[in-house]
Amino acid sequence: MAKDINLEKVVTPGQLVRKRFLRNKLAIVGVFILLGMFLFSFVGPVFSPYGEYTMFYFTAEGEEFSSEDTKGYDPAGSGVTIANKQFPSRTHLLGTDKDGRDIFTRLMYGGRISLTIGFVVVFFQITLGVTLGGIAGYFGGKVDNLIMRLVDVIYCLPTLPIMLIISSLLIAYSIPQTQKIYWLTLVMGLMGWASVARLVRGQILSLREQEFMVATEATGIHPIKRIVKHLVPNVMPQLIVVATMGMGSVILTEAAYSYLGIGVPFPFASWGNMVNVVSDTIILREYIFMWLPPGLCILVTVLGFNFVGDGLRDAFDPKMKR
Amino acid sequence: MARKTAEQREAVKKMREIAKSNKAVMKKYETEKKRKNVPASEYQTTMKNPNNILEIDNLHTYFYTDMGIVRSVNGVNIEIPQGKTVALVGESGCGKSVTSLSIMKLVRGPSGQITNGEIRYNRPGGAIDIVKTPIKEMQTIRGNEISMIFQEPMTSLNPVFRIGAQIDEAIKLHRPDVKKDDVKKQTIKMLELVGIARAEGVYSCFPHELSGGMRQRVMIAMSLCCNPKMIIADEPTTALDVTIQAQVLELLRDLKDKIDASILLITHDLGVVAEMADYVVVMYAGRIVEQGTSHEVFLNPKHPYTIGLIKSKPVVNQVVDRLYSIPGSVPNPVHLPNHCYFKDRCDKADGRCNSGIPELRNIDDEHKVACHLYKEGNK
Amino acid sequence: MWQYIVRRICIGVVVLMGVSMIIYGLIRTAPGDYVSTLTSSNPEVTQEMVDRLNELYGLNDSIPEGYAKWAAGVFRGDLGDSFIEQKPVAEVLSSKMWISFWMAFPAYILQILIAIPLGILSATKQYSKIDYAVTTIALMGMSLPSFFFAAILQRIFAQGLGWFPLSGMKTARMDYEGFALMLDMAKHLVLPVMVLTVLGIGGLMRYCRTNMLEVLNEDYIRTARAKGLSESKVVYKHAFRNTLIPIVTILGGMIPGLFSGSMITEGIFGIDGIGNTALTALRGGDIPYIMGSTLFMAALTLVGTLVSDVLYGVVDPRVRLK
Amino acid sequence: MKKFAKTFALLSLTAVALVGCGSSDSSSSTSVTTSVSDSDEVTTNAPSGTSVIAIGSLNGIFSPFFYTTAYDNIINSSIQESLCMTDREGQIVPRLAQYDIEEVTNEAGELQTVYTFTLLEGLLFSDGEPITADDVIFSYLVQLDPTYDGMATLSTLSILGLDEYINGDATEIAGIQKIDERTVQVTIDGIDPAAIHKLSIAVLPEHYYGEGFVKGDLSAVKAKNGSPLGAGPFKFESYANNVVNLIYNEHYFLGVPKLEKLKYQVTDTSNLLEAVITEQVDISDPTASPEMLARVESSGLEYRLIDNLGYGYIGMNAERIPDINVRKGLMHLMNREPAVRSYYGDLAEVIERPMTTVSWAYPQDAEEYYGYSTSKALEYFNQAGYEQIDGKLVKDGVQLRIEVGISGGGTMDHPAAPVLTQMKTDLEAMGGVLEIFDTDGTVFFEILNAEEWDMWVAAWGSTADPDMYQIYHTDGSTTRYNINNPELDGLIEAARSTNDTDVRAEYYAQALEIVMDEAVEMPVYQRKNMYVINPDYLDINSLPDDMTPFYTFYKELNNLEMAK
Repeated sequence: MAKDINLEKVVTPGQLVRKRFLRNKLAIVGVFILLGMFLFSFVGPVFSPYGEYTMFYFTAEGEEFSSEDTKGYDPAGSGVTIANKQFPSRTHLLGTDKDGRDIFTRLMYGGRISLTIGFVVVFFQITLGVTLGGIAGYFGGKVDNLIMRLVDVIYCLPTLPIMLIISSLLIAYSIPQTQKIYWLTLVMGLMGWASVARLVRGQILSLREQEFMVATEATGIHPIKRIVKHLVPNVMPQLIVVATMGMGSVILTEAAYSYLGIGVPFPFASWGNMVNVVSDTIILREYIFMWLPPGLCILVTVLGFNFVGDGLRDAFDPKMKR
Repeated sequence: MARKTAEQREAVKKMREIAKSNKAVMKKYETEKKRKNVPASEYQTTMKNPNNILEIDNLHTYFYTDMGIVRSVNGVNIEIPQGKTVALVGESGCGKSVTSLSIMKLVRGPSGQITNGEIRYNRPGGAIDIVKTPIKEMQTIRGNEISMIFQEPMTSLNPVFRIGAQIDEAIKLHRPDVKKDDVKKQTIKMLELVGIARAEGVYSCFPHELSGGMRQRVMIAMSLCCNPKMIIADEPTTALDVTIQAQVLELLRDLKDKIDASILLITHDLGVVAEMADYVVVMYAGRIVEQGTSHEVFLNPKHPYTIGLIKSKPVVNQVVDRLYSIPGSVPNPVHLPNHCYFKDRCDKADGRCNSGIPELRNIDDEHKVACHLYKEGNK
Repeated sequence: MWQYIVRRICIGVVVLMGVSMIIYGLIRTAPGDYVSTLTSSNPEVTQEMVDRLNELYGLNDSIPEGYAKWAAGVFRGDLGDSFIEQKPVAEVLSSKMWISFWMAFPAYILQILIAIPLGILSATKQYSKIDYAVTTIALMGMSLPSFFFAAILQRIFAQGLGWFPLSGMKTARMDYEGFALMLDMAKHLVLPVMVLTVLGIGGLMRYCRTNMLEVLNEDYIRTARAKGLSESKVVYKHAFRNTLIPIVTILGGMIPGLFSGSMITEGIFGIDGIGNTALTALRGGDIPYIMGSTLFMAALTLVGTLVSDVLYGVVDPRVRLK
Repeated sequence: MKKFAKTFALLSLTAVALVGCGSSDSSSSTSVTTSVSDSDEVTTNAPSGTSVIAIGSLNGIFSPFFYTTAYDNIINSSIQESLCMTDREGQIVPRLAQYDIEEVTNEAGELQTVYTFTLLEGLLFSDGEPITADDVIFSYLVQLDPTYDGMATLSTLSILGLDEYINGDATEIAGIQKIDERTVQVTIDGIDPAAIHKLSIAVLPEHYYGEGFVKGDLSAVKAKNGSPLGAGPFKFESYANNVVNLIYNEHYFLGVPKLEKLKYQVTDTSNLLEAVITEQVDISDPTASPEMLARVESSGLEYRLIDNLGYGYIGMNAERIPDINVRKGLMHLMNREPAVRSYYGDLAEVIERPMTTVSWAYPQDAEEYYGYSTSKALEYFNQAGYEQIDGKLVKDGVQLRIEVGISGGGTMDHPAAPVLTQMKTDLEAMGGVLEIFDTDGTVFFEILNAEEWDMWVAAWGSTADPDMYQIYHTDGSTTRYNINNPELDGLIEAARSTNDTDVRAEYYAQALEIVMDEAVEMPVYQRKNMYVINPDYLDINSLPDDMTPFYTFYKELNNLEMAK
């Protein structure tokens, strides 16, 4: 009976959450999807023989060479063509795109950017939301009023128009294209913190009303400590769920931005700007390998985030006993 | 620190095992429940004593949780004679409520399952075993022949329906004899019966507009509206303040006489027991430790736990320094020891107490105790 | 109640001022104003003409000045004239918003009809195969970029099967009138409505499922069962009525949004609604229209939250608004 | 039918003449006559059928005065008729009016040009009212109004008395005179070969548009923007649900159109081809690519290819990249051939001089000026003082950094994409930086106008006249290259002051050499436009033969006919 340890004493709440989480099969599928995508996007490029925007040419004799390694051929030689829209082959696992770049490689780099954007945007949103929501809820009164009006304003700003305008501002100020992504994420973060702030503020307000808070103040313990102590377990689960699902939706948003031409800029890849070739009816019809893989990547990854988010919510909620 | 992680690793492993076995068990029971067209012969049975309205025989209700199997009800035998009140007493978490829910077959699946035993119900058309009765059949019994009053009046009424509608619903469902147009009249009659003064007004109220006591009265009216043969009252007064408590109990007793029903009264309040019950059953950690007529059990408590319970009840006009409380707490329901569950808290424990779990023994015609200190027939 | 609404409207006006200031400021700082769009591709245009046009369109005003003029107009009930369409903005908005509405409304109804039953189904069968299947399919709908899904629908149903028109609002060749015209326009709306529906189902279904699960754990559900009600009555009457409270609330809040159009979907299907026009305006620097339409969209968001809050008070007997 | 055939024959004869001996038109006075025969022959077939043409997004401003987009103007041209029009070669030929150009010297000894327009007899607007000289003058006055804010550039002409009219109190313009009911005379200072193009405006009915029109108030004219009326082959019915509905004009001066109804369906660019295949429209103009041609053929559709009036180029701002050697180095990094070949196939060709090959002034024998060569590029960079230090191309401690703007809509669907990709790769390999800013047209052009691109990728849409004053001349309004080369200025001015095509062609050839040598503009491609036609609906023979960019089926809408 040595094995008969008292589980209730040993098992942490975290483990319980995990237990409940693991019971949800979709959530597990989601975890594997995300793990796979992360490996693919962040580790994959290390093993890739091509660069993100390496372009391929054919000589008149059909020999292939690339923009980075001309193998002694002249890219301007007679009969040289760009090796674009090639069907999948051993050298190009998913073929090449309309500008003669390797789709498989770009898929990995694109995933890197799409996933990174997801994380960074959500990080901004949560940080801003928690800070401002916390301040509003804690201080109340005028500060609260001010911040909540700001939240209302942000909430009412139509996102796409703002992004279109800001994107042209970035161009006007000659923000280098490599940095554009960060600005993009910053703005997306700025546009998205309102709901997080509302959540945090609401929690703090309801905490303040609870009796134990009155008791705390009576005993002279600094209320901020108490708030933090009670806030974390109350809000954390919701924040984690919001964050997880948020990452999925950011990927979709980036895709929409790419479609409107304000996403990740040329020549860099993102799943969004790779998939928007579907608007070319010829490509849609004849070159399935050009749009289906990025489309699937988006679908599967966003689905993964949603599965995990759903699973987390069910796991965190103690009422979901079953 | 290292030890702890090793322990935790062990725990994780164990939880995985538990989850695996739970899954298999739960699946088995759930498929059993889902069976359709169960022939009546399967759940028909005969009563041991035809004067009993209900006989609970060796009932086991387990909860398959992540931490292991919680043996909430672990071999309980209770007989409820026709027209009598039986009180089920014990600390919280000892399995009283689960026993009552088992009678209604309302234990929340798939984790909660009745794993063994019989609950024989003396139905006018022939006795049945509730454990084997399909849910479909149970639906004609619930609220009709056996009804239940829950302990949380604040949350047990549906907030979006008016009071009247919620009672009407039960009447319409179980009493085809009441004409459609008379349902409302009947409901108002029931509301008046439970002592609600402006029954017409309450009829069209929403639950949140009523006080706790009123809501509990509504709950009682709802459970009585179909003239049940048996009422299960699960701590009907716990959530109420003292003056209301007395009223509600009074009401319950009057009503019982009026419609000649049996009551299974679940409570941890011994005062209530003394006032209401004909028989008392004392539960501890899922098992019965003492049972008998309320007279016997109160005047002549045998089990140290019962003695402790009685001692811990404040008595009017008696000066004590400090109210007695039983030391320690109920053992972990997952890891029940293989000796008397009460041993660790018992001030009379000795060497005999380690020798297995004590059986429930007759020490009198009307009095049973499960304790190593007592022998059969021995006072 | 009325007091509450009036107070909310007052706050709303303040919020709208904030929104319009931000947008006006951004628009005027961003490159791509109307006059330069108009003149840049025409080498014959002289600087004098450009100056004259700038003066005419109020682009020589400073930003605060320009905003003040605009705001003064709004308070007089005049949103100005659209540069591009050369018509009063209010007139353009009021005609296009119905187009957007008739595209969004069927989708809204379909979403309700599909998502709510699915949500209930998967809640009552939590963690079953049905639950997994329903959740996955519903979430897949919201895990695809809208333009991607739209392109695939066009490929299958318009190009491939030829069941529905590719885009547009009516069959130009035919001079349908009355009922035939309505039928023809309805046929053109099938694909866009499909896109909007599928995109929206996931969220609503999930919302419905979570709420249903929560309600199913309530005490009064046990009471209902103890009454002897059949399982379907318990679920569809007692549980569902309670689930409806939050659902009706958000559904009500969505109604104003039906007028705000969707930029991407409208563009793809050649539907001349609010979103599409707003996109054109943004691209063309049509300041009055951008201001008008963003103000309109922001106001719709505000009205949406107000409607949902008021509805909450109406639907849930426990809530009284103050 | 016969009526038209006669006119058409005459027109094409003229055109042939122009092609055959290009200089025959070079006399200072041109007079071409066309007459509408008064033949009593009635067209045998009543107008029938409805055809649908795809069109881009419309703003709904259907007025030749105030339209802002080319698409709106297509609608205008279906409803309105002009005094003159361009023929297949881009030369002005009579339409509603015969014209006569005369160079005169006034009392003060200044050179002036007098344009006389004489309306054909019996012309009617689509509402049956006659077209008179008053309508022509009214149409001029609207465009010359002090408050006029449309796109027409008529006011840039130095018409006599114009300044007094726009900036003073004059109630009429001295240089615009009504000679009789059908004749209008316009006098301008000096010689301007492009003036005739600007003067051949659409004639709008004063009785409809002019109601309430006074100098300085165009609101009454603008009020009619949504409900145009003119003398074109079709009458405006309505614009709703993204469809423009037109109906035949029984008074059309070239005979009653064959189609009863003509519709324009607004269609998204990406759907242009599929719209024809799915029979939503009968004609559309998708961006031509070899794959698209294949699909057109396999779908049993007809197509027509027409040279695009304009060309694609990569430009550089000599003020932002002041060192000509850097510019030349960059020129040598542009590998155009494979990019154009892979994007357009046979539907475009690489051009060697910055001018559309459609123009008569394009030097057909021009050869490649800057070939792709990384070594030559590096040589030029070195000459400019750039050295490779630590893998960076540096001069005075500053790395070579070029910002290139391109209006690929942010999605970089652009033939120059591979050129820029290769250039970026090469520059990075040398240690320089190429920042590519891909944005939509509005933003792109605004920044271009502010001259804030170092380098940019764009296309020039050309006018019929090859005049390059505004583009390359130091004082040009749209000179973004900042060449400031007096020799070039001289050549451009010289070419402007003569109407002799041969002489002008020679001047332009020399000018283009200078432009190339300045390394400010790399010509990239001359492409073809494609019209896809569904022959099941539209009689393919009813489209004009050998369409050119100057002369498409839009000029013969009245001839369009449904397939039998």
